[in-house]
Formats: sequence, structure tokens, C-alpha cells
Amino acid sequence: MTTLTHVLPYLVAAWVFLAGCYGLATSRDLIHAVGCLSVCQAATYVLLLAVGYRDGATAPVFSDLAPGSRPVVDPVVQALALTDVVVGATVTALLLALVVQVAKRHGTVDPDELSELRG
Amino acid sequence: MHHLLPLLVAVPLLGAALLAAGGRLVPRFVAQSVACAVAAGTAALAVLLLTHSSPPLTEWAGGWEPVEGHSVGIALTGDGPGLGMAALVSVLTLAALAYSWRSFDEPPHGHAGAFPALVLVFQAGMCGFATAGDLFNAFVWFELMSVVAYALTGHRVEEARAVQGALAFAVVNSLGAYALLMGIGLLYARTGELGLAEIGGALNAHGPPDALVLAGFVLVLTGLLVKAAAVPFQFWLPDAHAVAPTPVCMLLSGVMVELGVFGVWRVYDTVFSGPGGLPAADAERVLTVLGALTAVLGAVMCWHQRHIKRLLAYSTIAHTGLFLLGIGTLTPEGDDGVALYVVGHAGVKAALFACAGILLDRYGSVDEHVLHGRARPLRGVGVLVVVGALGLAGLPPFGTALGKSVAEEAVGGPLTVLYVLASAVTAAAVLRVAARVFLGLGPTPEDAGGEGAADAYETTGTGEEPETRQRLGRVPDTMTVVPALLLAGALAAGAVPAFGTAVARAMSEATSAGLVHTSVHWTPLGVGLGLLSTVLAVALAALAVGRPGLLAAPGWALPLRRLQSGHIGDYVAWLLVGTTVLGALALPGILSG
Amino acid sequence: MNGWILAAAVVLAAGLGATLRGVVTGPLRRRAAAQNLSTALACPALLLLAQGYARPAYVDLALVLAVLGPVGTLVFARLLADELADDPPHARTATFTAAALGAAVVVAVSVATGPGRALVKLLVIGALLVGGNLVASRALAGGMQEGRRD
Amino acid sequence: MSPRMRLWLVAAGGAGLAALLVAACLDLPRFGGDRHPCGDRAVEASLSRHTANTVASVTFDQRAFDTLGEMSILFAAVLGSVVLLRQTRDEHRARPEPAAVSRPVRRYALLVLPVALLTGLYVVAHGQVSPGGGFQGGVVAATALHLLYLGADYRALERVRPLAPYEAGDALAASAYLVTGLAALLAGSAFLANTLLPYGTFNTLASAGTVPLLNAAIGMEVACAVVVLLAGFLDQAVEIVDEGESGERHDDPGRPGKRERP
Amino acid sequence: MTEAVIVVALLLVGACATAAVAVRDPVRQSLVLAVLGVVLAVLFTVLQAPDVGLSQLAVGSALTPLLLLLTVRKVRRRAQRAPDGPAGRRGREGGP
Repeated sequence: MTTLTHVLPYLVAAWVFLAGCYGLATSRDLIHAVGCLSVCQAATYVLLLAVGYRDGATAPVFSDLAPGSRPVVDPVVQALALTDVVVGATVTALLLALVVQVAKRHGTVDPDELSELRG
Repeated sequence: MHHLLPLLVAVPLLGAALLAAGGRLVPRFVAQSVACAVAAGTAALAVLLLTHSSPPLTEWAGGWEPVEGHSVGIALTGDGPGLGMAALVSVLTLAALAYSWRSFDEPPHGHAGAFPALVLVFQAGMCGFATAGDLFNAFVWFELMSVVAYALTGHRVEEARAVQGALAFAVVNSLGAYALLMGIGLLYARTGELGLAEIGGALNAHGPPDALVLAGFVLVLTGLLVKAAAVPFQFWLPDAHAVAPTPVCMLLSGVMVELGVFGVWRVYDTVFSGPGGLPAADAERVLTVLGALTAVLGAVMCWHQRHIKRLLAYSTIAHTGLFLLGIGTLTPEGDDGVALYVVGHAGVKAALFACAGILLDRYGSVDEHVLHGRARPLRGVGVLVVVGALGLAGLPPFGTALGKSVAEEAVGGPLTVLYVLASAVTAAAVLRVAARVFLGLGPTPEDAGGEGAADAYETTGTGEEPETRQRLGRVPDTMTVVPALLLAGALAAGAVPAFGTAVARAMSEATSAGLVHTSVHWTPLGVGLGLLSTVLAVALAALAVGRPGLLAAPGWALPLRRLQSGHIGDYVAWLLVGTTVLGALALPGILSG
Repeated sequence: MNGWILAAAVVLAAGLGATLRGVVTGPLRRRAAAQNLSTALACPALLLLAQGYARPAYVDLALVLAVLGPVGTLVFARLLADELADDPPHARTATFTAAALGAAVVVAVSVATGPGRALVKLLVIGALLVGGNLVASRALAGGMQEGRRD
Repeated sequence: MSPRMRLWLVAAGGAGLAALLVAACLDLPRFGGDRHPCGDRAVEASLSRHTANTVASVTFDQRAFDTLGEMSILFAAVLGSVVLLRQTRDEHRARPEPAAVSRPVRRYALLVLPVALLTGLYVVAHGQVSPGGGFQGGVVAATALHLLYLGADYRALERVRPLAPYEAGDALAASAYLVTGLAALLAGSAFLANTLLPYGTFNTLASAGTVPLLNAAIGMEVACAVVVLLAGFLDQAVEIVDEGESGERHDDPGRPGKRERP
Repeated sequence: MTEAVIVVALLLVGACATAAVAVRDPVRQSLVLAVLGVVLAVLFTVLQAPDVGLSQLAVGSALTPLLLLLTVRKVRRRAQRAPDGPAGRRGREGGP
């Protein structure tokens, strides 16, 4: 049980990443594909935060906590994950803007029906 | 001096912000002048820093100098290669902005500053990536340049192909970026560090490499190789480069793809080259195999294109393969050669894209068959294309030729043959285009009308809209002067002897191996090989123009062309396969270690 | 043993587990209702966690969720009105259960917190949570448009 | 490539990647382990600069250069979306008909709107002290504005949302971040160094030197950026009509259903 | 106890992410993604990262669904009203 919980967060991150990739590769709808890409990105948040966790520790925010009174988790990964969330949201928006234009110019959002750009 | 390093990012960003804020108030002319001034200023700054980069500069952003060897801040590395790339980026940005001065379409209403602002942000992202000394910071700038590149690629939203290419580009590159981030997470978990040098040191302290190091290496390299368009991560590149506006193509092909190669070099050299990293034999195998595949695929596909921008895009893939082969030797000579080659290639490739852009704006097509003989009046442009093709082939004394000859001697054996062949074939394809389009040589192709004839797995160059509002009656001077200057620069890179020596010194100071004195100069063998590939290119082109039937697309290339299916799902599947291949290629050393 | 965290774990496992099942299966109306319930249940869970970790600072999360959760549901109600109009979701029992749970948790945490600024914040959260949840579920059930209330 | 072929490729590539990731997971330090050298140094550095929220210290002080990149990504994405979602020559705008939203929803929206805006400001303002900061608060505030669309109609939103000032605000906030960084450089320190202002009293709003300034700049940048971003999408979804679409537009998605069922 | 709640949150995230991939219709997927946003925020809270949790809530609960649904609306409107758009093809309709 304990050995499992010691790797479970990492395994969940790996699973989520692979699931997102699978969805992206087999998607029949570009909007769905963009959603799958954000699932892939969720994996990176999970991995980063799992890496920074420390048993029995609390958040490194000292507004309601005397510094040094309790162990704290790693703030660096949190800052990285924070940046990552922003990046994810903006990339999603930009991709959706492109999907809107693809729908306009091709009349479809099914990747199977996009027949340009071959060879 | 080192405090000025972050300005390479801050200045273009500030320029972009001001352009975005004031863009709707000022006329287009002012916006473009401001953008050019900012790009030029950044270029000057990069060159200034470059002249002071010996010994390499290190800046801790926010003034967080290391205490007892550890810093909580972000390191910026201002060594020769990094600043050299930043200078190259800035010069090309300036060239792209100058090129788009007259040619580019009217901006969307009320957003006169949007296009130049985006180009400046692109420059900032690339400069930031080139000078990053911190893995996560490198990811941030990597993502910034990707995001801007997606938007710039899809800039012509009326074009069906442009938005599709931009979407494929965006999906594949974003996935690559997330893989890179997963790798960063794994490496941070092991080492607790984010600085490149610190991660390397901590890995070495930990002991021999294990599966974690392998996974970190594979994931980080996946991200960078997607950017560098190595096989099998290359599918997005032709789709994006063929449809992006010409000034953007110049930047994408000229430097952004090369920054992926630069990233591979930097990350391997700083992080994974120690005893705790990946054994040299494995890294060599990974880079050599992928490089060789990339060069072959790029050259073959390049030969079979009739869409001129797509043809140039594939030639970029072929050359990326050659760069990977060069750094795959893991020798100082290989690095020196590639560094010079990248500089020369940037000038030549940007100039060729600029010429393709002139064709597009003048005739509303970039199809080799349709344009047959039509560009005879554009004699000057024709000369530029031929000169560019010779530069691509590696005719001495181009910078490409010097870099190629140094790299050829470093790789040795059958890979030298690959170097000669790949550069010859890509150059021959360009020469073929020049002979048909500008001279009207050879029989008129049957499908010169532009309709039909193309099989399902061929992208023709018809149906592309000019980037200017109307077709150009006369080619503006800026559009011809810029490629001419770029070609002159590429020529100077090889012809000025001090340049090669300076590059070699900068490279040796930057590598973790320490100072190794290498000499970069013309050798009889190098000159001979350069001449050989030029002669081969001319012969191939002559054959293709004179006897088109003899070299018409053979059946065996069809499966290769079918792989480029334009389907995003396929590209993602190949990306997954690519990570597996990377892992398998790097596995032996981990198992034995 | 921390009862607050245990309670949060139960709410998460049972409540969010059930809404997850609801949002994945069945007709659209059921999925939309389940999405609304997920925010209505996660908010009390966040309050319980803040109390369990003895970190009043974490209450901000519940505050933001109480504000934005119903907004998210309104997004669905507004933009899916076409699809939901023919077959409006009715999840009265579940909605009221969630609202009651939210109210109970707010009361329990308030009692544990005692008077002060934190209490005001908790009461605001409680009001936003219960009110927002009820309005959002009503909007889903076809109450988005004038004259179509039922 | 046929779907079956693609599936095989995904299976092969995915299996390889899965094996690699699982092997790496087994080699990772165990979850919840006690070794976080970088994190401990960051906490120390944060306390030395009187920043109660260590994450804010990492984001806006120690790794402020990363945040500059993050902000630029948002800035670039907004600029890119504006360009990508622009009204092209073959499109025109149709005025949406006002929607009739039921009274409880409208009341709720108008009631919550100020609360949500305040929440956003609160989250931004306390960034250096408690969880939150410019990004989180900015998104909350910008989302709050769109309650007008959800609770009233698109015209009501457009009245409080002239886009030009928001676009300018986005760019100016980005400039403000850069200028704060440059000011430190001009003052003789490094770019983005937190040396301009006194560090203040721990755990108050006026602590942590330039962190609150950068935080506020990001808050404004994000709020404006999200408004502009959503405006692009709303315009496309509600107003902009191209030749492929029927010109008759209504802002109220429920209308046809209503007409069909008198 | 803290470990149990982490395991619960992790399993919820895993299940929700899988569901978000498996649900093929974009409208339904955006509902699942909204729930995924909330579940991720809970996970970040139990991993003691309230800052990240807040930003995930801010982005995931209303902003991302709004963007997704507006895109769906634009795309569907074309598909329904314009059987022959500029490209002359009928858009495939993914949903009900």
C-alpha cells in the first residue's frame, strides 16, 4: 500500500499524459483535440506538484502561519505550475481561434476531412 | 556588461508593447519604422555583447547571485554560441521587417502595429531561448516563440491552407513543449535544480544514469527535436512553412528551427554530457541516426515538390539533419562546422524564401509548373535564386561551404557522402526551379494550367493568394535588396577568414569540455567536396530540366510522400513513435551502466 | 485523526465520484446538472480541507469557487439553451441535498472558527454558494429565459 | 494513413513511452520525500525579503524573469487571437437581437458582478501575502465582467467594454512590468532586481518591495487580456457573420425552440 | 488521513482525465473538462498548492468552458446553416 502511494501520483501523471496523447491522435473533432491537449497539460501540473510535495507539510504561505512552525512544501514547483497553467490557458485560446478559422475556411472540423497539405 | 543580457529580451518586448498600445493611433509607416529601429537596436546590443563574450558572461536575473554555490534566481548565459544565435535572430528579424516594409498586406483595421509587434515578440522569445541558462526559463521562451509563431503562421486567415498548417504546427509543437516540461519535472525531482549547469552537476553527483535520466533526456529532447523538425517529428514543418507569410518563413526556416538544434546541443553539452548523464556513445547514436534519417527524408521530399515554399521547407529539414549529424559527432570540430553552417544557411535560406515571396506577390502562384517561364522578366531575382542555390549546395567561399567542409571532415566516412548528396539534391531542386521558372528551360509541363493533374498526395503551389492586396506590378526595392544583402552576408561568413576563427573560439569557450583550440579554415578536401556537391547539383538540375521523364517521381517515393498526410492525428502518432525510438536508441548505455 | 479531512475525503469520494459518473454518462441534461453539482460539492470540500489543515488562507479557494462555479454553470445554461430546452434537467433532490450540505458545512466551519473577519467571509461564501447553486440549477432547468420558467 | 494504421502507431509509440515513464517513476524519489533543496532555499530567500507568500516571492522576485516570459506569452496570445479572429473582408457584423433572460438569473448576475469584481481585486491585492495574485485575481475580475453577457445580453457587455482601452491597458501593463525591471537596472542593480523599494513589514500589503507592483501589473495585464481574448470569441460567435452563414442572427440561442413550440 | 484524501483526489483526476478523452462530443467534453478543472483544483489543494489551485479554478471553472462553447457555437452555426460553405463540403456534426 505505502509503496504504491509513493509512486501513485507519478503514475497518474504518466497515465493522464498518455491518455491525452491517445485522444489527440484518434480525435475526430478538432475542438475535442484541443481539449485533449489540455488534458496532456494537466499531466504536467500533476507531475510538478507531486514532485514538490512533502509528507505532513503545508503550503509555504505565511499569512496565517508562523515561519518555521510547520514543514512546508516546495514553492518552486508551485511557481512553475502556476506559469504552466497560464501557458495552457493561452495556448488553448489560440488553438481554438485557429479552429474557428479552420471551420470557416474548410467547412469542417473533422481532421479526416481536411485534405490539403499532403505530400 | 553582463547586466545588459536580459535587455535582449526586454527591449523587443517593450517595443512590441508600445506598438500594440499605440498601433491604432499611428500610421503604418511609423509603426514599421519603430519596429525596425527596435530590432536594429537589439541587433546592435547583441553584437556588442558578443564582442564582450570572452570569457562567457553570466547574469543572474533579479540580482540573485549564487550564495555558497547555489542561487534561487535564473541564470542567463551570454557565451559565444548563445549571443551569436541572438545576434543572428536579431539580424534576420530586421531583414524580415525590412522585407515586409512594402510587400506585406494592409494590416487589419485598427491594428497597424499588430504584425510588427508580433515579430518583435518572436524576436524576444528567440533571444531569450538563445541566452537561457535555466531549463525552465528555456521552456518559457520556447513556448513564447512557439505561441507567436502559431499566430504569425496563421496570419492570413482567409487562406484555408494557412490556418490548417498553423493548427498542425500548434498542436504538434505544444505537445512537444509539454513533453519538454514533463522532462523538466523529472530532472527537477532527481536534482532539485533548474539551472542547466546545476542540473548537470547534480546528476553527476548522483551517480551513473538510470531510467529516470533516460526518460528526462528523451522527453527534453522530444521537445527540442520537434522544434528542430527531426524525423519523425518533422511533419509540421512543411505544412507551416509553406503557408506562413514570407517574412515569417524567413524567420522560421532561418533561425527558429536551428534554435531547436542549438537547444539540443546546449542541453546535451551542459546537462547530460557528464558521468551522471547519458554516455557519449548513446548520444552519438541518437543524433546520428535521427540526423541521417532527417537528411535523407528532407532531400528526397524536397526533390519531389512543385510548391516552391514547400520545397524550401523540405530543404530546411534536410539541412537540419546535417546539423544534427554534425553535433552528433560530439567533437569540437563538428560543433564549429555546424555553427558556421547555421549562420550561412540562415542567410541563404532566408534569401531564397524572400525570392519565393516575390514570385508569390508578382504572379500569385508558387507552383513550379504553373510559373514555367513566366518569371523571365525578373532577371535580378533569378540571379539571386541561382546564387542562393549555389550557396545551398556549398559552393566555396560561401559560409555554408566552409561550415559544411569542416563538419564533413568531422563526421567522416559514409556520413560525408550523405552530406554531399543531401546538399546537392536540395540545391539541385532549387536550381531546377530557377531554370524552369526564370529561364523557361525544358518542356512546358502538361499541367501548367494549374488545374488537375496533381495526384492526391501532392500539394500544388496554385491557389495561394499574394500577400499584397494586389499583385505587384513592380517589385519594390526592399524586397530585392534584402535577399541580396542576406546572400552577401552568407558569402562573407565564409570568405572573411577571421569569422571562422572567431566562431571556433567562441564555440570552444562555451563547451563544458573547456578550451580546445580548433582551426577552421579551408582545406583542399573541403573545397573539393564543396565543388563536387555543386557540380552534382548542377548536373542533377540539368538532367531534371532536360529529361523530366528520367527523374519523374519514382514509385518508391510515394509511400514516403503518403506519410505527410496533413492529418494531425498522424503527426501525434509519429511523435509518440519518435519518443519511443529516442528511448530505444539511448537505451543500451543505460542498461550496461 | 482529523475529522475535517475525513469528512472532506468522504464528500470528495462519494459526492464528486457520483457527479463524475453523472457527467460522463447519460443524456446532456443529466451531464449539465452533474457539472453544476460538482462545483456545489467541491466548494464545501475545500472549506472542510481548509479547516482540516488549520489554514484559513485556503478559504480563498472556496470563495473563488463559490463565485465562479455558478458562473460556469450559467455559461453552459446560456450557450446550451437550445439543446437543453427540449429536455430540461431536473435534479431537485440532488440540488437541494448539495445546497443543504453546503449550508451545513458552512455552519459547522463557522462554529469552529468563531466570530471575526473570517466568519464574515465564511458567511459570504455560504450565501454565494447556496444562492448561486440554486440559481444556476434553475437556469439549467430552463429558467434562463423570460417566460419559460417552470 | 488509415485509422487502423494510426491506432497501431499510437499503440506502439504509447507503449514505449509508457514503459519509459513507468520505469522513470520507479526511479523517482518517493512521493512526499523530505529532500527539496531548491524549495528550502526559496523559502529562506522569500523570508529574507519579507514576503509572506513564498510562491509570490518565487514568481515575482526570484524567478520574475520567468513571469516576464509568461506575461509575454499571454500578451502574444492575445495579440495573436485578435489577429486571427479579426473580421475579414468577406464577413460583416450583424447586430444581435437582445436576449430575454429570466429575472432570477439577471438579478443574480447583477448582484454577483460587483462581488466577483471585488473578489478579483482582493485576490490581486493580497498576492504577496496569501494565496492568489495578479493572474488569479485578474482572471476572476475579467470573468466577472462577462456575467453581463450571461445575465443580460451582449449589448450590455459591449457598453461597458469598449475594446480599445482594454487593448491599450493590456499593452501598458506589460510595459509597466518591463519598466519596473528596467528601473532596477538603471538604479545600478540587475534587471528585475527587487531593490527599488523597502521590504516593509512582514505580512502586510505594503511588504516585499516591488512584488506588489509587479503583481498589480500582471493583474491588470491578465484582466485586460482575458477581456480582449473573450471579446474576439464572442464577436465571432455572436456578431460576425460570413457568407456561409445566414444573415439573420439572434443573440438568444433559445429562440428557435420557442418559436417551434408556441 | 492526509494520504487518503490525496489518493482520492488523484484517482478522481485520473478518472476525469480519462473521461475527458473518451467523451468525443466537444460539448459533453467541455462539461467533463469543467469538472476536471474543479477536481484538479481540489488535488492542488490537498497537495498544499493553494496558489496553483486558485489559478486552476479561475481558468478551469468558467473561462475554458466559455471559450470551448463559444467555439462550438461558431462552428456548429456554420455546419447547420451552411450546407455548402466556401469549401463546398458539409461540416460533420459531432453532436446531437
